Amino acid sequence: MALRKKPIVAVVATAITAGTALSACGGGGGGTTPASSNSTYKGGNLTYLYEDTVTSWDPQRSYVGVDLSNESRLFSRSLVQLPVTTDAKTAATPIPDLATNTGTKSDGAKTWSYTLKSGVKWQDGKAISCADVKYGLERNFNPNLTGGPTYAWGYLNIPHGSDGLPSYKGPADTKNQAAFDKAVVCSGNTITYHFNKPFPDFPLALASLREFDPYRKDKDQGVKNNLTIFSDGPYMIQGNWQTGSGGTFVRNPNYDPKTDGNRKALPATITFKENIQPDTAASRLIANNGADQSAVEMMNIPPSNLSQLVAGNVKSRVENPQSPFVDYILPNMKRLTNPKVRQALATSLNQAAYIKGYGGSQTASAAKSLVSPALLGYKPNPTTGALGQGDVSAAKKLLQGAGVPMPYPIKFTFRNNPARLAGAEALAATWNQAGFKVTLNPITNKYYPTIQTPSDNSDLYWAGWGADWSAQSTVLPPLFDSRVNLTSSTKTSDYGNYTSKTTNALFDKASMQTSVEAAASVYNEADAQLGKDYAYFPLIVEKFVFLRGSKVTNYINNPAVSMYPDLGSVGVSK
Amino acid sequence: MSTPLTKEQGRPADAQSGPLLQVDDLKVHFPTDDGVVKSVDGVSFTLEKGQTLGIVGESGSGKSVSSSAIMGLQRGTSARVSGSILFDGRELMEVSDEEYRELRGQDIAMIFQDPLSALHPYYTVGAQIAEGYRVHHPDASKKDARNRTLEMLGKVGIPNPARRIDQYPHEFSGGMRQRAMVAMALINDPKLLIADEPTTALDVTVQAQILDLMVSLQDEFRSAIIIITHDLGVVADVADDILVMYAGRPVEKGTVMDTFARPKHPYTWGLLASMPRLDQERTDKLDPIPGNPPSLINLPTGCAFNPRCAHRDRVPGDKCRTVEPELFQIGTQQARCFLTDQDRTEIAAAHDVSPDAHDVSADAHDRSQESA
Amino acid sequence: MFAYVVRRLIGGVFLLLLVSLVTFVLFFAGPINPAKFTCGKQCTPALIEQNTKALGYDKPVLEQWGTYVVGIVKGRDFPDDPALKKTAPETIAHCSAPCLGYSPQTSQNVTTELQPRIPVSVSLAIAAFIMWMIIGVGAGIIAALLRGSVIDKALVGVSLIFYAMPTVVTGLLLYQFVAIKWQLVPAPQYVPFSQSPVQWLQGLFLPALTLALYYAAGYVRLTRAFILETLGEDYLRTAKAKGVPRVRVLFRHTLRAALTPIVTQAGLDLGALLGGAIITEQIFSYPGLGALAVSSANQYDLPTTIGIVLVVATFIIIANLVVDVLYGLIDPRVKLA
Amino acid sequence: MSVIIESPDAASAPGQGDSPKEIQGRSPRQLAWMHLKRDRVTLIAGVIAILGILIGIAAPILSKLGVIGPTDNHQNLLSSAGMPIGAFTGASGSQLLGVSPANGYPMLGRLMLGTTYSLAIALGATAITLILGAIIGMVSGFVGGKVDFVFGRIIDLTLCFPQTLMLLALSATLVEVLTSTFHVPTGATANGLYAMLVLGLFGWPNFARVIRGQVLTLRNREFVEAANSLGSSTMRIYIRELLPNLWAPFLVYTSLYMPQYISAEAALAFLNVGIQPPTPTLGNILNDSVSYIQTDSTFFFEPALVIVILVLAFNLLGDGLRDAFDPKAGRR
Repeated sequence: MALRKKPIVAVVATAITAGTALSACGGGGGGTTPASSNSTYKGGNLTYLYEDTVTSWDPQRSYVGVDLSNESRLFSRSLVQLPVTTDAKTAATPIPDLATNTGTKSDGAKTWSYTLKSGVKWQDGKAISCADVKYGLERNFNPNLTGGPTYAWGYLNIPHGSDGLPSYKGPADTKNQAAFDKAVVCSGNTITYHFNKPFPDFPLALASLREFDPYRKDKDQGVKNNLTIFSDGPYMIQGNWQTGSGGTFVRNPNYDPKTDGNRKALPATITFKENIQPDTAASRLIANNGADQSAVEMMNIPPSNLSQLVAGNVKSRVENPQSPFVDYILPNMKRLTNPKVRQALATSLNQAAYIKGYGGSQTASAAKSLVSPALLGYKPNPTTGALGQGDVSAAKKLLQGAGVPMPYPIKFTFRNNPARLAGAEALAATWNQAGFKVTLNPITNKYYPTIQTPSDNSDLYWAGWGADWSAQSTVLPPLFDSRVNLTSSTKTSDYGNYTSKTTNALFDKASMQTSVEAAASVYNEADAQLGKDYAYFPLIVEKFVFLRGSKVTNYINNPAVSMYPDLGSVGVSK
Repeated sequence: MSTPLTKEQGRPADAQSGPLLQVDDLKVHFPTDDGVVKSVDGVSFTLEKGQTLGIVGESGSGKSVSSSAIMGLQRGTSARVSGSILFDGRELMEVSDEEYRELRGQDIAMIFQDPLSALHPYYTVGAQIAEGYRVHHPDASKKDARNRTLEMLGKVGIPNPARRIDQYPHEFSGGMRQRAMVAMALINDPKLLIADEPTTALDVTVQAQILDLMVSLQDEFRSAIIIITHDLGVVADVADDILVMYAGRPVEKGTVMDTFARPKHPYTWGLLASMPRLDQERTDKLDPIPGNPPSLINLPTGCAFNPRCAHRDRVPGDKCRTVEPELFQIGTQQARCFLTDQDRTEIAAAHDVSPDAHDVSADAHDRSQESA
Repeated sequence: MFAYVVRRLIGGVFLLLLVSLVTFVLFFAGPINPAKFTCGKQCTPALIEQNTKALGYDKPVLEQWGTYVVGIVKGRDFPDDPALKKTAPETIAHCSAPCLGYSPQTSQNVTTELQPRIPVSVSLAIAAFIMWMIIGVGAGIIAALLRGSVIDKALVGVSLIFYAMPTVVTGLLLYQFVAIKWQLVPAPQYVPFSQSPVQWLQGLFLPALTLALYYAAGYVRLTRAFILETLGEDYLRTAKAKGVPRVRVLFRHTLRAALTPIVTQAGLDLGALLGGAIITEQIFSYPGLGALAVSSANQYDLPTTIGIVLVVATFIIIANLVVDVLYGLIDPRVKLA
Repeated sequence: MSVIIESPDAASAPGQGDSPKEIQGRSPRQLAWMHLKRDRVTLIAGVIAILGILIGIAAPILSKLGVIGPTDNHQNLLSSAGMPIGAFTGASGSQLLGVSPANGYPMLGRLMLGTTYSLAIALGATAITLILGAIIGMVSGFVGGKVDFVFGRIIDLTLCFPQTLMLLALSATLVEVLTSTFHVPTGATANGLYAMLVLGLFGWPNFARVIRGQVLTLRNREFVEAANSLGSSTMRIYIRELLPNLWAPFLVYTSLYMPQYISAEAALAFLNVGIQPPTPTLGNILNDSVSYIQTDSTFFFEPALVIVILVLAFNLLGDGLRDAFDPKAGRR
């Protein structure tokens, strides 16, 4: 699960898939049609407005969804990649990048091997070798290179210590290197990965994350390289990246488009401008002046500016795609031990009121499961999938039948912003009608650390999540497998203290499946179980509202890049 | 009039044969939120070349304000100045600001009470004195000004002027600072020097030195001096004429000799009585004047001094409280008082202060008639 | 004088040590383990513990502080692991003296992180300083000289309003209306002076004006008050009595005395501002120390935060010293000892 | 033959050495009051400040009684995009100042209750500042010597810290300490207390210097010496002899610190520190409105104007009081 901007430990992801999903939950703005003009003009400068600052440009350390996508499109190629497309199903199907094909699996999806294309080079002209690919993964194990995803730590067939962490500690760990060399084998131009359990989504993981991307050993300076860019893609950095202001990408002379065929690489230069506030970006793009005419942004137009988007010259530059993020509510299972109470809460959950408070249909649509509709094998949750307006009288009955004192006090903790606060107040209003007495507890700073604290005494938690790639394996287990989440010092991502042997067993079963589809159906069972336990209430699927400058061409919001503007496609007009 | 020191610049010779300074009905009023403060209300006097006039009074009596008015320092402020100031044949009330500025420091110079606050703390003493020279001698070089300053510093008795010239005021002692002020005032050889309480802030020995200095320099430069003080001893030492002020008005005028010998106004008696004298025995206590000076906004009706005057009931018909006395000519002196000479003699008999009987009889007047 | 400066500098270093100690205790003695914010989303307790050790957060606060202080003088390695240094020197970040620590959130030495930020904040502070001194002191002089007039009242009134206006309001109005809506000036952005002095100035204009308007408002009142106070001084009467022309009285006698205390205030204000104007930089997306302070605080990046605190404290201490020395030079009555 | 030289200014007093008014003995308090009575600007500012305080006191009561409903969510007054329906953020007869976008809060009630919380924070911070400053200033000035030196260095140290940055950076840690160690209820209480505490903790040095200066002049006055020679305890001297003579700086600096802290609260709110919505403060209302500056500028100007008016009123009041009590202090 990649990170979304801003939260420390929040959520994001590369979402994808299921053509049906998007149309089902579309509504509002224009979906993902390539609304802007198409042009093959190569040249010009594209400005990229970036909120906050880039945490890391190091492939093995990146975990912010938008960065993962941009790295892939600009300078960090992987064995397989996701196509430049607007079609959700196509977007979820990896295509070859550095490798000649999308991989050969054997041993029940526990072994994967890839052969490198010839003629792919680094920015200094050296060819990319199998060892480079292998080295990239090696350094992912260096504990000092914090921040990146760690799927390989769990999947790779190497010894693990009693703390659950792999014994291998990166390239410096000569003692355990042999064990690693057994799990990842280079033979000529072919690299083979051996996993300790089936990893049917491996190509998706390869294409979506940068964890497995190649890295040049002679260029590795450890943590010093956090914002150093050494390219094998179409662009390379000019000079250095300046934290706080950004940097400019220029063409990489050693990149051969013939080895790619996917990335269009239209603009001659791409300038990132960091630390732009969303409302500032909105104002600038609405004004559409100077360099902002050829600018795209990675942040939502805030609800405050939505009313400005109807003007004729602005309307045509707006995209309103479904985002990969799902917001949900977790009951604290340690406090709301009576299932009837949880059921009453779920029954009177007024999604429609929440969405209105949240900013209307442009900003969100009702969620029917914690699993994003864009994921492979998505199904609405059979129990909580049809909440809608909230049934006050049914909930009241349930609560009366639960034999608890009424009004039942509820403390609802959520990450504060004006829109979410408005939504929460709307939810509270309906809940109160059903016999609850809701206290809102909005938290502005350090939200996740607060709700991860085991001693926290809230009854309900808001949370948001986005998958790391378009399979459910990156949604349900990380959030509800009590064995990886709950310790005496933290709840990690299982903020609601949910523990269920049944569900854990289903997770184990799913992880043994050898195809993404087979795994998906087991996860659907797990989701059904979660619904039955009222372990979470799906709230909304967030929608993005993106604006771009008038000179931007070939603009698409690709599900393959988490619906952010796809730098593999976007160009600027002359 | 010319002295060797001022030869480089020709000044108009005495244009008029009249007195150097003739002040007539000078009034300085300050409008405030509470009403008009009449700080000076009808002062007239004349001053001849080489003469010294002492202006005496308690604080708030308008002495300093009238001298500022002569300097034209109230121009450009809220003060309303009226009357006539005839200086060296020119009506100062009618000259332009620029002409006035040229007069200041050149023809009329002034010494202030507290030399520490009157000197700019950020400039050397030498620079401040030289500045006074250079603004009136635009052709003089820096060097000339410096030499001239050194010369003046020597003249006012500052030892080692070559070193002192580059020192700052805070490095000078009080007496030295006042000497420097004197040097600054006299550097352009002024025709009129106004000294506003020049010795108040100094201790007694230094006081004497400064006064001696002024007298000797007056002899040298033939300047006229107005010395403003509340210390009658100073006046007795240096002045030829005396003007006693109370509540913005002159209450007694005359020569120092006459006035000290035969003061005509009870206020002057009071001032004299409150002055320690060598001929008094040490056990005698000084007699301060009872009460406080009046508000300048609401003067008492009648004689402004009447609330504090022990003798007001001697004047029949409650006149002191209802009718304001004018400045009556009494011999060579003038006084703003209804008392008859008879009264004065009787009072003198009862007090140590002694108006002389002979003179009193010689200046017999029917005051009641005049004031009617 | 030299001895004085040396003594003050030593005192300043001592003060900085205390500042760092207090900051350390306040931050690292808190109940929150900063390592919690260093390991992304899959933050298992084991990972947190591993990072805690790698970053040295498991040691007592005083020991961490000691290491930190030594690091400023000698430099440090992150992680400080001799074994790792032998086997894989490339994975160790060396932080050469003066080392202000290492930020796990950005994987950079704090010194490296601060370096590009300082010229930004300094540019902004100096531009604002020049603007507010011209506007504030100029308007203050005019107001004092025209005391009681309509112009005086207008200037004082306007300055009072700007003084009461939060920077957030001034800055946003300037940005959103002057720059974006009416497009009277180009959108503010930081361009290094070395790259283009003209663009540097253009980009600085609005953020500097935001700060300048606030400070100028204070300086109008300050200047006016000091001049009025000086106008009542005896030595000005002396100057007039000497026949010194009006203009010379004003510039040589009045302003010299009235503006001296303003030097103190101005120096201290500039010193504090050099360390970054948090809100202004935030509003204008200006990549200075202030903006870095916000992002480091939000990411719970304690080493960076402490580094900024120290840099700002240094600016303040130096500004204090410079002001005192300057005052000694301007005012002959002040003896530096 | 007379010329009247007049200038339009009517404020100037007579020249040096002349005191025109009656010189009857008046206590400083009477003199100050006389001065104030004539100072119309200060009087108006005082009335506005008192009005602000009264609103601050009334708002929670009116809110309890349901008259102003500052956190009522009037979704029905918002368009489907969450914007208030109608001009001026939807102002109408029933919603005099309109409602806020997204949340639909009544702005009148919200601004009133926001004033309550902003003033409470400012007052709390001022109290901490004055108490700390007074204790340190009094001890420093009265005891002198080494104690004075040490306190002087503590003042230097405190002034070295960048206040806003510390407020921002410490918020997570200290709020956590407040809630977990001191069991302060989370949310508005802890956040508000934090803002008060830290503003006060970094704000006291100036006041300590003022008090120290005052105590230095008081120390040698007869009544203190008398108390000293009578063997009064030090505590007694502080409380019975010194404190009663320091009421003027307390009064003046209360009205000077208040506006400073009202502004500071707004600045902190912009950085998301301090009391968070739905509990309103003037700062967090302003912060919520910031992104609406283009689309609903009334929503932005309402809290901005309230802050400016309050700060202006307290500033003018403080200046006026200082002029009245200590005309020589000058306006800084």
